[in-house]
Amino acid sequence: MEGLTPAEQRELDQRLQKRQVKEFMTVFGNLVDNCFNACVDDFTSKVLSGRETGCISRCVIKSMTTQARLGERFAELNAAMTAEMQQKMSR
Amino acid sequence: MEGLTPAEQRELDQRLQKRQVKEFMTVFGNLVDNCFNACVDDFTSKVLSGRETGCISRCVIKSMTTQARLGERFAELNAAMTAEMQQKMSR
Amino acid sequence: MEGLTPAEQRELDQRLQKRQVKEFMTVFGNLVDNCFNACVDDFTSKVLSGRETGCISRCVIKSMTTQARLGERFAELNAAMTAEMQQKMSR
Amino acid sequence: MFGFGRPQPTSAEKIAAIENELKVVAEMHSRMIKVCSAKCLDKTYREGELSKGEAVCLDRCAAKFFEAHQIISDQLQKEGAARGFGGGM
Amino acid sequence: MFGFGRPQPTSAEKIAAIENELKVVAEMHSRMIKVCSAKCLDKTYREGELSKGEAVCLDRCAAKFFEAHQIISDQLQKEGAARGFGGGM
Amino acid sequence: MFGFGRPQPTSAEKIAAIENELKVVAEMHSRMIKVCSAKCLDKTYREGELSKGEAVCLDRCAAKFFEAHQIISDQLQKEGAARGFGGGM
Repeated sequence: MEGLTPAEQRELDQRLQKRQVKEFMTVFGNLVDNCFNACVDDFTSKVLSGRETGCISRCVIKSMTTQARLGERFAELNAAMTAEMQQKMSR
Repeated sequence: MEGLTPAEQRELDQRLQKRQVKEFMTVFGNLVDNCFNACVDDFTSKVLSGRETGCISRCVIKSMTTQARLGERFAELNAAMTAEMQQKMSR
Repeated sequence: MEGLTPAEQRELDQRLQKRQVKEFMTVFGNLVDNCFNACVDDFTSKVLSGRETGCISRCVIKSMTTQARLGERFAELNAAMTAEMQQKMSR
Repeated sequence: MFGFGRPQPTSAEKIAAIENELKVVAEMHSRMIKVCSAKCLDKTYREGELSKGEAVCLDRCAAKFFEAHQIISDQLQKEGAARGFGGGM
Repeated sequence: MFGFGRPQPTSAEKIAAIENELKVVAEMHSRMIKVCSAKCLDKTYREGELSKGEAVCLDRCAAKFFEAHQIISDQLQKEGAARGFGGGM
Repeated sequence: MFGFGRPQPTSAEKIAAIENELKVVAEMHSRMIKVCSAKCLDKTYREGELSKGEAVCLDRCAAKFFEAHQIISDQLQKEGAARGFGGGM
């Protein structure tokens, strides 16, 4: 993982930024799909009802909290695994 | 967003064409999955039955009509939203 | 489709390798999702139970056998279709 | 849809920004097709033509999906600014 | 699978065309795995080996999926030419 | 996650390798969000906050998903070496 020149590092950073935008768009898209699917089932009107917008808003909050929580867990688990792998490799 | 040079415009057009091909392939793939899933459930034969091909054919027609209809709606909604955003920005 | 220069062939090979890595990652990701979804439903513990790891392991084996089998079928069907298309085109 | 507000964009950045914008739109479109087809279409496919009911349902679903997309986008921008959404990625 | 019929393709275009062709095939393969696994496999995973019934089901599902893929592809080319499919994107 | 073991990597290869590594991680993360949300969240959304039960379920699901990911990865490397997994693609 180490030993990148500054130019390589810059190239990598650019790609990672692109990846993050893409990643964010996927997460956002899944969130829209999920919350719409869970909250909207009435097609007698073409405007979201108060009940539907309320449900969507709560769904978004819950999804964000979920993502933040799973992000923390993931980081912890990943750090633990990486440490373990480096230990194995250095033997 | 405006103010592209001809060279930039050409580059953009090429990318958009690529995107369209990709988009088409996704839509096509989803269509195959959907229509196969909805229409084929009998695996006592390895050839599609008349009932199955009929169902698939109707499913394709309906999916295409659906896509055309949603494409129109989407374009209308998008145009309305863009106009609204430009109004907000020009204030 | 034939008639690539060696440089073109090399470029193509590189892209195909990239594609294969990507493809493998998708297949692997789907496998994890499927086997986890099918085998893990108890969240009273944060460690996989023996029953769960057993189920996951059998799921992985079955999925691999399935993929190998479908890979063979796919290759056969694809070869048959390509031969048929080439026959049509050469007419 | 997402304003980035860069100072002086290069050629590549301008093209990427437009491409991205269009990608967001295209993805939203294909998600709408997926979601609204699932919500509105009779899956038996006994008929090849859309029924009146299905057609109306699709129109309303499209409008609601668009609205939902916008309110979620707005909400994320507000909450994201406050909470730092996406920091875990 | 999709003939484009360009007059004199450049290097980049030739490579892109082949790549695309292979992508279509690879995607179809991975979709087949997904769809046929869902249709044919017993999801309890009490056994790690494919049963005879599952194996036969997979073979037939593969053949039917391939056939469906082809007839849909043909139908889209015909109807697409007539109706301008995909124009909304 | 997947060791390739090239002799002397070029710049592009080094960057691609790191990018790939991070892509695997990012994809795993987003899959975890999808799977564990489906397993643990009450889909009625009568509450916007996570309940205690949901939160604990998410934590355990994350740990189990991670563990599953690792044992599957290990198993595939072993069996893949023996059987030539992925050769059909």
